[in-house]
Amino acid sequence: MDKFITGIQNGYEVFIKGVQNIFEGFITWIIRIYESFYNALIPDQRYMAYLDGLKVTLLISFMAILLGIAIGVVVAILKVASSNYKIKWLTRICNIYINIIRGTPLMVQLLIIYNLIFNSRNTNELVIGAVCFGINSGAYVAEIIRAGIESIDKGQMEAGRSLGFNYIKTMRLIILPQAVKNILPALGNEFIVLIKETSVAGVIAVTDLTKAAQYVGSRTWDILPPLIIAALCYLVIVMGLSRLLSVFERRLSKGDRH
Amino acid sequence: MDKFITGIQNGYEVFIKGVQNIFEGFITWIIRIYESFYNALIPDQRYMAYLDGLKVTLLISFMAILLGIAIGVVVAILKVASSNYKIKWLTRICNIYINIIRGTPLMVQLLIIYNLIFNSRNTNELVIGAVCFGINSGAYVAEIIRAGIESIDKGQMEAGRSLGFNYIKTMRLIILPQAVKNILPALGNEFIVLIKETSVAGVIAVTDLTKAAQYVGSRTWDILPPLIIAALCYLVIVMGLSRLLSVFERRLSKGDRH
Amino acid sequence: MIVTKNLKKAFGDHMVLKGIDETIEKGEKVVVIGPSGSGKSTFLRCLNLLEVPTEGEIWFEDINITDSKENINLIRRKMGMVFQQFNLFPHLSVKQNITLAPVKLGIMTKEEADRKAMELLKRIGLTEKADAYPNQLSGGQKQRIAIIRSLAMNPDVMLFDEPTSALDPEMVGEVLDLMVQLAEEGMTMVVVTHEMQFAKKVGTRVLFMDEGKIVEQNTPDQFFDNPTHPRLKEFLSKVL
Amino acid sequence: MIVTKNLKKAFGDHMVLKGIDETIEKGEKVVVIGPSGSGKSTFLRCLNLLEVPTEGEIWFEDINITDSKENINLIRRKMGMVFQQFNLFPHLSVKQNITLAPVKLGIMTKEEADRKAMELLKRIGLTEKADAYPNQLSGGQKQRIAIIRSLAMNPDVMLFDEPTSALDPEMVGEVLDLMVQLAEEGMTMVVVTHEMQFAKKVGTRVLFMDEGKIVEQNTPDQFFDNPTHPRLKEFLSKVL
Amino acid sequence: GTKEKNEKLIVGTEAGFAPYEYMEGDEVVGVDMDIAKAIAESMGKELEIKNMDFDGALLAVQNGTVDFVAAGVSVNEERKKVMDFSVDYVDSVEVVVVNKDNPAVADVEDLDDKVIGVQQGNIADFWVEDNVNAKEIKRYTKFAQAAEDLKNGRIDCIVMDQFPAEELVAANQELAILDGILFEDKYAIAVKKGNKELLDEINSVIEQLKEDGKIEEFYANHTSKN
Ligand SMILES: Nc1ncnc2c1ncn2[C@@H]1O[C@H](COP(=O)(O)OP(=O)(O)OP(=O)(O)O)[C@@H](O)[C@H]1O
Ligand SMILES: Nc1ncnc2c1ncn2[C@@H]1O[C@H](COP(=O)(O)OP(=O)(O)OP(=O)(O)O)[C@@H](O)[C@H]1O
Ligand SMILES: [Mg+2]
Ligand SMILES: [Mg+2]
Repeated sequence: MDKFITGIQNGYEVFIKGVQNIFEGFITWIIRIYESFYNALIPDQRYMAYLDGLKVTLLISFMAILLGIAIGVVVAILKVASSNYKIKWLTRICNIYINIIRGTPLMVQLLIIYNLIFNSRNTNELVIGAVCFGINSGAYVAEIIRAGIESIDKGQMEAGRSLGFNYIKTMRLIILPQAVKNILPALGNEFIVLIKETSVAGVIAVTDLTKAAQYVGSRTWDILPPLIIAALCYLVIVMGLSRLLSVFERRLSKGDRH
Repeated sequence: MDKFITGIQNGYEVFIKGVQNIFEGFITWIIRIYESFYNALIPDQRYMAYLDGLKVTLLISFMAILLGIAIGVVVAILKVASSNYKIKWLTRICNIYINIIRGTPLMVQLLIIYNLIFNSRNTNELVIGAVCFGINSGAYVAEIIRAGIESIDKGQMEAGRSLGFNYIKTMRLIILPQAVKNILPALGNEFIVLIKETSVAGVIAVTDLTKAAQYVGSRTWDILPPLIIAALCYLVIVMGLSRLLSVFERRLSKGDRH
Repeated sequence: MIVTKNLKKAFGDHMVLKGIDETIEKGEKVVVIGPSGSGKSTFLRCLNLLEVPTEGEIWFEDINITDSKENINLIRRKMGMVFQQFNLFPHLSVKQNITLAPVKLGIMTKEEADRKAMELLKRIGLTEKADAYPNQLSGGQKQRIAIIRSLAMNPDVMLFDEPTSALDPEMVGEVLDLMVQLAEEGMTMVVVTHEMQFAKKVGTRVLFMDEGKIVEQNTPDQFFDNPTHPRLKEFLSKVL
Repeated sequence: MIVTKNLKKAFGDHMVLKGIDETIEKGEKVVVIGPSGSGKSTFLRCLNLLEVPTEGEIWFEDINITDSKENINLIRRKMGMVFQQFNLFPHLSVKQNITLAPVKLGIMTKEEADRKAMELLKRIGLTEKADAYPNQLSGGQKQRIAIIRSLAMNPDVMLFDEPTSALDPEMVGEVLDLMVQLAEEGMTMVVVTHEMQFAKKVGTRVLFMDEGKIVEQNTPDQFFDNPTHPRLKEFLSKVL
Repeated sequence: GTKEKNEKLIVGTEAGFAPYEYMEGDEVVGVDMDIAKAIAESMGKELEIKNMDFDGALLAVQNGTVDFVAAGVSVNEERKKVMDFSVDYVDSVEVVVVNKDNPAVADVEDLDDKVIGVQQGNIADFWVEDNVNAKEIKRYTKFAQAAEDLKNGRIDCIVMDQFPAEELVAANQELAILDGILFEDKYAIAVKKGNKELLDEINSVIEQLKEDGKIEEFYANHTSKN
C-alpha cells in the first residue's frame, strides 16, 4: 500500500516536472521569439528602415499606377480605334508592346528597362522604380480598359448608333461612362498587385520594404523576423486596400440603383 | 561656271562622306551589338548557362504546378465542402491560407518558406524551388478550381439534386466534369504565370534562367545582352505555350459540340 | 399526396411565401398562375425542398419531408422537376442524360435504363437524337428531353416551372402536347405557367398567387369566367 | 419610303439574307414574322445599317444609304429602332435617356428636349418616373421608355425587333397598346413580332420570312386565312 | 557533430566576385572554389556548390543549409559572434572604383557625401556604414549591376576588394581604381558556430595549401585569363 502511494507520489512529481519543463521550454521559446522580433525592430531605430521602405513601396506603386494608367489609356484607345478604323500596323504595335510585357518576367523587364533608360546619378530612386513598374503596368491597364469596354453589352453601342450618334460620341457618352464602373475597381486591384510586385525592386538598388527587411536581416543575422514583419505590413496593406476596394465597388454598383 | 561645278563636286563629296560616316557608324554599331551578344552566348560555352537555367526554370515551374494542383484541389474541396456543411473553422483556415498567400509578395513568401522549411543541407535546389512556388501556387489553384465550379450554372446542381442525387454525387457526376473544361485552361495559364514568376527564384540559391543571365552579365560586365537573351527565351516559351493553350481550349469547347 | 401546412419562405428579410396551406391529391393537375415575383417558383421549389422552407411543414405521401430525419434524396426520386431553362447536362449525350440517374442511383441496370430511355425517346419521336448532345437540339427538343429525363425515374408527381417560357413560339406547341399526354395518362402535375389555354384544357384546379399567398383557386371554368379577387380580375384582363 | 434591292447579308460563309426586294411605303405598318433564325432581325437591322449588307442596295427617302458617301448618322436620326432587350442607358435617368440624343446631336436645346420628354412621358403615364433610373422600372415601363426615346427624335419610320418578347405576359399589353396608338397616328412601322393579334389588328401587310427570303406576303386577313406557302401553313398551325 | 555522415560537402558562395568565384559556362569556379575543392578532396567527399546572394550565403551557413561559405568573407567581430572562421587565407585590400573620365571621387579619403555602391552584407557595406558619411549607400546583390550603374553615372564609386576590382577595370575601360587603400582585411572560410570538426579540417587544408604555395597558383590560374 505504501509502495502504491510512493508510486503515485513519484508519478505525480515526474508529471509536475514534465509540465514544468514544457512550460519553461515554452517560456524560453517565447522569450527567444520576443528577442528576435525586438532585435529586428528596435535597436538602431530599425523600425525606421521598415517605415522608409514601406514609404518607398507605396510611393513607387502609386506613381507607377498613375504612369500605367497614362500609358494604358493611350494604348487602349489606339488599339480600339485602330481596330475600328482598320489601321493594322498601329494595332500591331500596341499588341507587340502588350505581348512583350505580358510574355516576360517583371524582374527581367525591370533590369532591362533600368539599364536601358537611366543614366543620371541624380534620378530619384522613386522615379526609377515608378518608370520601370509603370511601363510594365501600362500593358495590364490597357487590357483592363479594353476588357471594361468590351464588358458593356453591345446593345448599348447599337442603341447609341441607332439614335444617330457616331462611333466616337457613342463611346464617350454611352459606353465609357458605364465602362468606368468596371474599370475603376480593376485599376484598384492593379494597384494592389503593384504593391506586391514592387517587392522585386531591390534588384535595381531601390530600397523598398522587402529590401529593407532583407537589410535588417543581414545586420541582425536573423533573417526570418524582419521578413515576417515585412510580410505582415504587406498583408495589412493589401487586405485593407482590398476591403476598401470592395466597399467602393459596392458603392459604385449601388450607384446604378440610385 | 567652274566654281559652280566645284561647288557641286564639293557638296557631293561632303554628302558622300556624310553617308559614309553614317554608314560606318551604323556598321560599327552593328558589330558592337554583334560582339556583345556573341560574348554573352559563345565563349566558355555560355549558352549552356542559359540552357541549364531554362531547364531549372521549366522543371521548377512544372513541379510547382503539380504541387500547387495537389494543394489547390485539397483546399478547394475543403472550402467548398466545409461551407456546404457549415464547418466554419475549416472554411476559415482555408481562407487564412489563401489570404496570406494572395496578400503578400511572392518574393517575401519565398524567403520565408525557404528559411523556415529548408534547414537540411541535402535538398535539391529543384525541390526547394518547387516546394516554395508550389505552396504559393496552391492558393491560386484553389481559387481557380472554386471559380471553375462556380462558373457552372446553378441550374445544373438543382437538376442533379431534383433527380435524387446527393450533393457529393451531383458534384462528381455533373458539376466537376463540366467545371474541368474551365479549370484546365486556367491551370495552363497558371503554369505560364509560374514560369514568369520563377524568375525571382534567384534569391533562394536556385540558378534559374534569370539568375543564369545575371551571372553571365557578371562575367562579361555587359549586363543587357544576357538579359535580352533571357527575355527572348521567356517570350518564346510563354507565347508558344499561350498559343498551345488557346488551341487546346478551342478543342475543349469544340468537344461540347462533338 | 402533397400537403403544405403554413408554408413560409423568406430570403433574408424578404418574405416570399407568407403561409400556404394547400393539399394536392393524387391525379390532380394543378396550374399555378400569378404575376412575376409573386412566389410561384419559390412555392414549386419548396415542394421538393430545392428551397428549404423557413417555417411550416410539407407532407408527401404521408411523410413529413421537412423533417430533417427524412432522406430528401430518396423522396426527390419520386418527384420529377422540369425547369424553365431545361438544365440538361451538356457534357452528356441525350441518352446518357436520361439514364444517368436511374443507373447511378442503382434503380435500373444499364441495359434496363437504356431500353427505357429508347422507349421514352420513341414516344416523343426523337430516337435519332439519342446520341446527340444537348446543344445540337432545338429548345423544344431540349425541354421534351428534360421531361422524359424526369419520367425515366417513374415519379409519382411532376413539377413544371414555366416549361415553355424560354421557347420560341413555334416550339411551345410540341412541349405542351407532351404535357397534355402526361396529364391524360393520369400523372399528378403541378404546373407554373403563363399558357392560359393549357390551364383551361388540362387543369383540374387553377391557383392564383399574389405576393406570396394563394388568393384564389377554382376549377378552370369558374376561375377564368368568374374571377372574384380584384387582383386576379386585373391580371386576367391584361393577360387574356 | 424604304426600298431594298437584292439585299443580301452573309456572316462569314453563312448566308442569312438571300436577296430581298421590298418596298415599304410611307404610312405602312409592315409586320414581319417567321421561324427563329430565318433572318428577321438581320433584315430589320440592315434597314438602318446596324448590319452592313454584303450585297444590294437600300434606299431611304430617295437616298441610297448603302452608298458610302452618305452620312449614315444623319439618316439614322430619321429611323427609330426598338430592341427586344430595351437597351436603355443604365447610367442615365429616364429623362436623360430621352433627351440625350436630341440635345447632344444639337437638334433641340436642353429646355426644348426636356419639355418634349415630359410630354412623351405624360403620354405614356410615366411622368413620375422622369428621374428614376432604368433598373427601377418594370420591363413594360422600360420598353415604353425605349419607344418614346426613339420618338423624341421625330423619326419618319420606327423599326421594332420583337419588342414584347422579353416581357412578362402581364406587361405585353401596355407596350402593344402604345404601338397601336403610334400606328393609328400614322407612323410608318416595320415590326418583327410573334404577336399575331397585333399583326391582325394593326398590320397593313404581313411578311413571312423563311431561310433568308420573304416567301409570302399579304394583307393580314388574306395572310392568316389563306396562307399558300406550305412552310407558312406549318408555321401558322403551330403558332396560332 | 556526430550526426554528420553526409557524402556531400556543400559550399555556399556568390559567383559574381571574380577571381574568387565566378561563372564559367554553367559552372562556378574561382580561387575560393579551388580551396573548397581541396577541402572536399581531403575529406573524401563530393563538393556541391550553392550559388546564392552573398548575405543569403552567410545566413545559410548559420542555419545549416550549407556546410561552409567561401565567398571572400571578411572576418570581423560582428560576424564572429554568429559563425566561426577558419584561419585566413588571403589578405585583402579594399579599394575604390570610379569612373575614369569623370571621377566623382578624387581620393579614397574623400567618400563623404557620395553615392557609394557596395554589395549587400559585404564587409564594405558595414565599413562604409560605420566610417563614412555617405550621401547614400546603394546595396547591390551583384557587382556587375553596380559596375553598370557606375559606368552610367548613377553612383559615384564602388567600394570592393582589390582583385575583383582589377578584373572589373580590366573589362571596363571606362572605370579605374583610385590610388590608395581604403582599409585592409582578411578573408577566411565561415562555418556554423561550434562546428569544430569541420573547422579543424578546413584549417589544416588551408595551412597545407599555403605551405605548398597552392593559393598563389590558384590566383595565377584565375587572373591570367582575362
Ligand atoms: N434565391 C433567392 N434569393 C433572394 N431572393 C429570391 C431568391 N429567389 C427568389 N427571390 C425573390 O423572391 C420573390 C419571388 O420569386 P419567384 O421566383 O418565386 O417569383 P415567380 O412568381 O416565380 O416570378 P416569375 O414569374 O418572374 O418567375 C422575388 O421577389 C425574387 O426576387
Ligand atoms: N453577328 C452575327 N454573326 C454570325 N451569325 C449571325 C449574327 N447575327 C445573326 N446570325 C445568324 O444569322 C441567322 C439569322 O439570325 P436572325 O437574328 O436574323 O434571326 P431571327 O429571324 O431574328 O431569329 P429570332 O426569331 O431567333 O430572333 C441565325 O442563324 C444567326 O445565328
Ligand atoms: Mg418563376
Ligand atoms: Mg431576332
